[in-house]
Amino acid sequence: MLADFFILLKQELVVTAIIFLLLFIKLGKDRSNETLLGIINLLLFLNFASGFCCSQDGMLFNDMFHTNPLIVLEKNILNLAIWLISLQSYSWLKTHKHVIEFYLLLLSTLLGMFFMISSGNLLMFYLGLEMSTIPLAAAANFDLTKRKSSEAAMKLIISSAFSSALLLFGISLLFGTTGTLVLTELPAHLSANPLQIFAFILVLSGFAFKISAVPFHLWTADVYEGAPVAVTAYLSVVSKAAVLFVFVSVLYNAFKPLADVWYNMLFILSLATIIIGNLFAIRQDNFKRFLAFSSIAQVGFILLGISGSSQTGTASVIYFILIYVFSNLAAFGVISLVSAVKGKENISDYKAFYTTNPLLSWVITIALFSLAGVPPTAGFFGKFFLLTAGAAKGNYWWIGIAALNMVVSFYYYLRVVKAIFMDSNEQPIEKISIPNYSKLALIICVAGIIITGLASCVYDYIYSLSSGL
Amino acid sequence: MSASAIIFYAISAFLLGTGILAVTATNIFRAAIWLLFSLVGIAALYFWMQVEFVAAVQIIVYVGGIVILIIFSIFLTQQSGKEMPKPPLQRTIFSVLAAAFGLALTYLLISENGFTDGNGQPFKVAVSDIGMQMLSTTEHGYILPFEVVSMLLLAAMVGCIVIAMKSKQNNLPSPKNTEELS
Amino acid sequence: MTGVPLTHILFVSTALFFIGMYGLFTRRNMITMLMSIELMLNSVNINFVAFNKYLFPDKLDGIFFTIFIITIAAAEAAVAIAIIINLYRSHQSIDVEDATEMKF
Amino acid sequence: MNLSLLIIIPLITALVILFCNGLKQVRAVALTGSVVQLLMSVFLLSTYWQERTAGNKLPMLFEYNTTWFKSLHINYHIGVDGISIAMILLTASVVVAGILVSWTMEKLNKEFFFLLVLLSMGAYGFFISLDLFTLFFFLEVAVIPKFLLIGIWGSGKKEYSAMKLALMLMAGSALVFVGLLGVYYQTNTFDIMQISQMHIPLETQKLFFPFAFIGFGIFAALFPFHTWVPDGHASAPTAASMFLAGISMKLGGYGCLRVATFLMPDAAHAYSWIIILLATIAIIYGAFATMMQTDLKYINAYSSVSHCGFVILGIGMMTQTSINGAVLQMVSHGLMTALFFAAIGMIYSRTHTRMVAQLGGLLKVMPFISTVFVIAGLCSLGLPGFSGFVAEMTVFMGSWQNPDTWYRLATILSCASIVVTAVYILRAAGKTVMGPITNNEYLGLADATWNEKLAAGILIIGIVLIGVAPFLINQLIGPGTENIMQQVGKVVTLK
Amino acid sequence: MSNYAYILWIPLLPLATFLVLGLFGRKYFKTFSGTIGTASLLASAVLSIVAAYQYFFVDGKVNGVYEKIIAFKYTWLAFSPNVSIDMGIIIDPISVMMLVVVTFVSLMVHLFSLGYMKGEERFATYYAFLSLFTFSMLGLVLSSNIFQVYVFWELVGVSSFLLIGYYFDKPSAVAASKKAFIVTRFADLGFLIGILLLGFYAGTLDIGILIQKLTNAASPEFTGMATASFLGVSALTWALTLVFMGGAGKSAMFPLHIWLPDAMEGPTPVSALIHAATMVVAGVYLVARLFPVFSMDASALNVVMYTGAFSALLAAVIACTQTDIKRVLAYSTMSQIGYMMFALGVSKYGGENGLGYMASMFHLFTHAFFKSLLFLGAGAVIHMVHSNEMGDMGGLRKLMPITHIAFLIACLAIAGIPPFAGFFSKEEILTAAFHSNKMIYGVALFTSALTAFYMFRLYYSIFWAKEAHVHDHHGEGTLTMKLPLIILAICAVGAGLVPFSSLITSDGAALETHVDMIFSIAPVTLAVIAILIATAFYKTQNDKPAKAAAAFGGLYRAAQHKFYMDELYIFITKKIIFPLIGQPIAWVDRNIVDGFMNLLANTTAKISALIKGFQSGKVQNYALYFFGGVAALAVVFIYLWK
Repeated sequence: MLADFFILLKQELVVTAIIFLLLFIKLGKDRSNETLLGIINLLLFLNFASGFCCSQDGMLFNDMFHTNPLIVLEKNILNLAIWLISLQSYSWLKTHKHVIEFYLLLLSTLLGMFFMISSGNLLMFYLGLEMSTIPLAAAANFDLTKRKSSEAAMKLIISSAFSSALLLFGISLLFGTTGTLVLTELPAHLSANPLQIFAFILVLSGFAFKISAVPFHLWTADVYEGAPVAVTAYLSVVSKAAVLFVFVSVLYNAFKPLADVWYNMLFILSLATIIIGNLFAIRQDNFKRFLAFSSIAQVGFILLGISGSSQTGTASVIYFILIYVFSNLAAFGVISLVSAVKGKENISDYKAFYTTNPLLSWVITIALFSLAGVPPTAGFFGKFFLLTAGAAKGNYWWIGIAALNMVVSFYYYLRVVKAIFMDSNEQPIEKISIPNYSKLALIICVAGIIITGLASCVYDYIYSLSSGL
Repeated sequence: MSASAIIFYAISAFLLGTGILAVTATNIFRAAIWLLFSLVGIAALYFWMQVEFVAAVQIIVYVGGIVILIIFSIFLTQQSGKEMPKPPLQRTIFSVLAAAFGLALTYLLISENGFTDGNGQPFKVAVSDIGMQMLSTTEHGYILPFEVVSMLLLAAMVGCIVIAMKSKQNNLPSPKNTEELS
Repeated sequence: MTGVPLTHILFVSTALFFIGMYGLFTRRNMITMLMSIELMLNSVNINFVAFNKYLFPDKLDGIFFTIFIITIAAAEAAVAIAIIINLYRSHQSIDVEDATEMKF
Repeated sequence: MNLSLLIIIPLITALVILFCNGLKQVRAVALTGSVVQLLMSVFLLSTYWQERTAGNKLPMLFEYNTTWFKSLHINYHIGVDGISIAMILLTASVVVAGILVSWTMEKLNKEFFFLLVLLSMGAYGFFISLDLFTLFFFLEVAVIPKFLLIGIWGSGKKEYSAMKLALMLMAGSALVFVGLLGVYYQTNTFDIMQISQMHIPLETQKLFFPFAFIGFGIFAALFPFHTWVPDGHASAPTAASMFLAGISMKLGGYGCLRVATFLMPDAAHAYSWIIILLATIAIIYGAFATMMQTDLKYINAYSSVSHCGFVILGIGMMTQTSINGAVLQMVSHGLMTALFFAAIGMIYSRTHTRMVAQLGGLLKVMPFISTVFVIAGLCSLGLPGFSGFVAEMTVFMGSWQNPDTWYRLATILSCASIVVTAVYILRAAGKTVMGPITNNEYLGLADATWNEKLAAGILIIGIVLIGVAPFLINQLIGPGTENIMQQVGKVVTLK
Repeated sequence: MSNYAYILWIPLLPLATFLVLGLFGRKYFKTFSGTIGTASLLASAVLSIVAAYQYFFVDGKVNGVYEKIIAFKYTWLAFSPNVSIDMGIIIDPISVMMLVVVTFVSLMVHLFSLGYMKGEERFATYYAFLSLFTFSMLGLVLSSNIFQVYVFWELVGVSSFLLIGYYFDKPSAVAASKKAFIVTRFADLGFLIGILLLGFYAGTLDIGILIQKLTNAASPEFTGMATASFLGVSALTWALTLVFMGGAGKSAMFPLHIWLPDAMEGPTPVSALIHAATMVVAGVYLVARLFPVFSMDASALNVVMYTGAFSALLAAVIACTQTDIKRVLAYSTMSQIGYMMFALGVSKYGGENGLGYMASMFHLFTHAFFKSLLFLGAGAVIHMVHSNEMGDMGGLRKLMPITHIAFLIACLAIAGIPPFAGFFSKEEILTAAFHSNKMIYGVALFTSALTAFYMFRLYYSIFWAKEAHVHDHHGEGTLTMKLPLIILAICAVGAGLVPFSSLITSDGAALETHVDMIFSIAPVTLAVIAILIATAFYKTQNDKPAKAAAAFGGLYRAAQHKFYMDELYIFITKKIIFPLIGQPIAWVDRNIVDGFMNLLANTTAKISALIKGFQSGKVQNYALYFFGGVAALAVVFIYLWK
């Protein structure tokens, strides 16, 4: 029993342990940032590695917490992502005053996400969601003296509070109409009556807010632009991925009786998301803001995949998120380096980047190609499978529109590539020396981008863990 | 109409009225006070529904905590008595429309739903029961959320301290900062 | 409490919710926006308690949910106020219209 | 014969190039790799020949099939028939020639050759794929290198052209993708050979055929989706132009044939009138548009539109001869247009202009290059003895076999383009290589260097070989088109 | 039937020469290339004569008929089991005759060019092109497959293009070569479509089988073709007319003749070879080759007849007014080919009715000699005076006696004065025309007189008129230039004596012909009168020509301007095709089609700019939109959906 407890909760326990360890370090004597970051990165790696040992199915605390191999995998993906982000933000954190606090916040949000993913209960889900948001808002303000940073944090916290109010209202209505908060009991009480649909829409809007689906996405760009690069990366990758993981399982399991409704809803949302994301992305100059809109468009594709509501749907969404982690983090890795060293974040600053930093240019190019879905990068496979899953219901015209939107997305990714390779620049960004941590992170990302796609075992493994509607 | 009903409607009218005042008062300090009244009204509603524990928590946390926090922050950021700027008319119109529409829609849906009252069991909430259940790991135990919330509060605290603490970082020679501040 | 139908309580909570929402939309002062959000959360609390009491008196899920919401609202408010204060330091203003440096 | 080698050799070449230093090493590696690949292709041809003469009647030879993504029924399935081999040989020749032409590439040479080789890998993979996913994979692999090649090493409004090309081709592949999905959900497999054994209902075919055909058609410069062709070709560096016109446009034609028509023959029949209409317009319209161009590259690019119209026409007519002709035209046009671009590139690198009006009398100063230019032109206007004649005549004869009066009319109209072709080719050649020398600076220009001669030689040999001994290539592609015709013809008897 | 495989070598030798000279000539055989070319052609010529001897006299007739023999056949490009392009060699009277003519004239031209082109920078290239041309022409005449004809037809066209454009740095030469190629290409289009029609209906492209099928009025192929009609004209007529269109293009028949005069920009020996003796008669040869089929369709033959007659007359009229000697010769060629054409047009298949056919071939044969002689003579003259204009010449008879005599013989021959070669062939044509169509006969007579007139106008202008003011140092040229003149002069005298009617007839059987003295009176008299008028006008310089020209007024001016045909063509191309078709299409492509693609992109960008306001940076607006989204979803999915 106790052994089960430890095994089932191993990832949460490890994260909690790290949090307390960091607290103790904080309370102890001052250490240099380099040492601290070394320790922390090692701890995060251990955290990531520990996810792979002894996992099993199970439930704890009477449905409050459940886990299975797929969930363990999802958490591992998040662990990997946070490790990579940590490695990449080395240059930024090296001179930061509140390193430990930063990690405390990030890790507590990670913990919140873990509970959210494992939640078997709307209360736990809500708590996890809030826990993954509130500290993040604080973290977004970590460029303490930058106006943009505070503004971003403000926008994040107010928007998220508003969205969670709506979400809560929806949950309360669900509770009122079904009498239960347990996810596994929900389907039996759901009958697609109007109030339940309304409640579902409110809940959906909460999810959609977190994954920034249109029209609930408006905070995204501003927050991404203002927040420190590490937080932006975290927001765009980890926090989004976590909510998507939950979203898939909640939709497929808890809201199964409403499938007819949400299927169409997702389709509309996904198309709107893709189109609006693309339309805004094509005219951005700030790199982070640009990636914000591009990530919005990516979410649209993910929603399309979810709407296929099959085993392929689940698998391709998780697969795509894994690829997205690698691709986006590779891009953010370069951006965070450049931002930390040169303070430049605009695409126009990257003109002729290739003449001075060929390696970084290739990394970011590969990352962008993967995001755009160009073979042989993994992004191609991810997009292909997502759309394949989305087409399962036979909405080929919509799939066609989505596919054509990929062309638009192509435009803006190529625009960046063009700036890097083709444009001339009087003062290109000088040669940047890459710290070893960042190098490691970038290598992992690029390797991930290449291998995840071509090696079919990754997808097949995820597929074997997934289940459809 | 029973006395209890009359009390309910009175409380409701009070809390809604103060709520409206809280979001419309032009003086920020007054708005905070109206909010306080409204929250107290809600606590009264809880009392009326015989969930005294929640009512108590409501008063302790909201009235004793949050509103005080808000008032302090008002003092920190604003001269009291100064009129607050008005929103653009367009937004006011849309806000009214949105709120009215939302209310209408939601209430329509709720009233159409036809909630059937519970099976008539008495609803007795003992504070000790709540405490037991909160810390129970077995059936209907809420120990896990309890722990999670505690972690959340810890994180929030850390965050607040870092952000709101008067930073000495300004003294650090950092080109970015000067650039940002200029 | 007899004689008051559930829907009336729900009306109160819903109305409160949208009052809060109206406040959020129109208040330019960030602190008052925060206050509006508190109103909205409170309306949800009323919902939970009312549902629990009227419909499912055999369990306490709604009550617990309410308690956790109150707690989290506190945490949220704390962080929000910290952020607002920080913003005030850099902007010398907590008017939300002034914090629109990032747009389009 | 392990067909995967055709992908692996370019891949290795590309990777080795990344670790090279300096132009000399890079180009040596690139050339070696591409020559090895050419030899491989020739070897493939000979083994194929042996198999066929030994009586192997399988539709596809040297097949290799292994599961890739099990759950989605995606296989790595490769195999060749005569059509693929012809395309592979074409690709290999153009690649060698392209590398030779870029021999003195100054700027970022490592990246240049890397991308060239990568592009060729996409083409090879595409031509040997028998699985729709793999095919699509390689189709897209071939797009991005083009963007970079044009954008970085191009000239003129290169960024615009590169972007336009990439976007239009991507739009094409997006359409193809939808078509593939439709087929997949109908048959639950991506395997071309398996799908061809199944019967997809007519309504489904009618829905997805346009996606696949137009999608590939964009690659093959199907009117009105051809506008990337002039800009793209004109802005690209020489080798990239050669690749674009010589290889990349063939991906489209091959796809139209192997995927759209082969897998959805009913719909192909139903829509053939549209295809033919568009093809005829492209042929005539392209030819007239070419006549008005003043830039040599634009001339060749527009003429490519016209010539690729023959490919589409041949496919649309759906008789065995016409499909034969379409394949022949693909090979022929590939070689011819690559030669043309090579010649234009050589001229441009010396005179620094491509405007017809500024050139003149080059035959006097650079007889070799001018001769190459004229040969390319003559091939383009369908002179017997060169491949263009064989291909065009096969298309005409094949199209003529389709007895519908309107189709006949389309054939006649298409035939008329040979006159217009003659006009623009002779105008260009007459002004550029003939006539008096317009600029005294040209007097000191040097003729072709050994590498340029070699490059032109390889392509000319191909052109002349097909032109003089068409029976060889006809025998090569014959079984392949027969196989396709069985599929297409089956439907005719059904009706 | 004996072995004719060696005939394969006749075209292959020039091909080999072309390849050798083309690839290595410039580097290795700069000076020997002429010799190599001439030698190889000599071999070809000898082989041809051997073949002719063997065919006509050794093997002789089988059952009184010269048989068609397929000496060689290889399937070159198969379209379907029956329809294929074969590379074959057909041996029948006309192909053997053409073989002899082509190789012989070509040999003469090769020989002549040794001297004429000496010292040219691209000497080797010149010979390579000549060899290429000879090869193509030989391939054409030997073709056993109608598509093979087309293949060589095109090759002939391109080698003609290359030779006309030999002086590539002369803009006029470039323009002329372009014009020649494009105009003939246009005609070839008709030929090609004709082939497609024939091939489809007959189910074969093999000439032998084709003729066999389409001459049998009961065969399904023939009935199918005769009954199928398009625009009220039967498919057979369409096909044959279109094929004839190809022939008309190559043979410079009206209205496709405009390239021929311009083509004189090429070196003069080239004109002798291509534009006198060989390529320009390809059209005649083509019609003759398919004559059995033509004879099945009267309308097609009528087209041939009227086109031929009109061209003959038109060209003769224009020739009277031209001052460039080569152009005069060019129009004369056109006129003579018109003769051949209408001779075919008036003919029927087989027996006595086939007289026209025989006459046409006969005239082709004789014309080859005297016209190439004329051109070579003109070449010699031009070589001497370095000008084409009559005005620059005069009184050359003393300076160039051999040329003078040879030229005179040729003029007499073309004028139809007995006993020169032209007389005999022209007689047959006139006889055939007389028996068939009186109007054509009249035209032919008149044209014949005009021919005599303008030829002697030419003759006098060159060799008499005034005293020579050219003081040339190289005299009449080398032996290699004189020798061909002498040989050809002999031929121009003797070619008429060949027993043609027993060798070459429409059905292969011998034809009894006799020169009818009564019949000859009219044309000969007319010719003599014309010569006398020419003598009066041009022997010495006087003002009679000017007066005569004034008397004819408009007609003269029109004729001098070639009846404004060039202007018409230029109008059509420069004023109609380019600005009204080409430019609009190019414009549409850039602005409409491409514009649409750009518009898509721009619209996207515009929309993007238009909706940027949603991202206003105001968090309250965000919340408002957020709730708007919720409300919209709720309304749509609760009330509107289903």
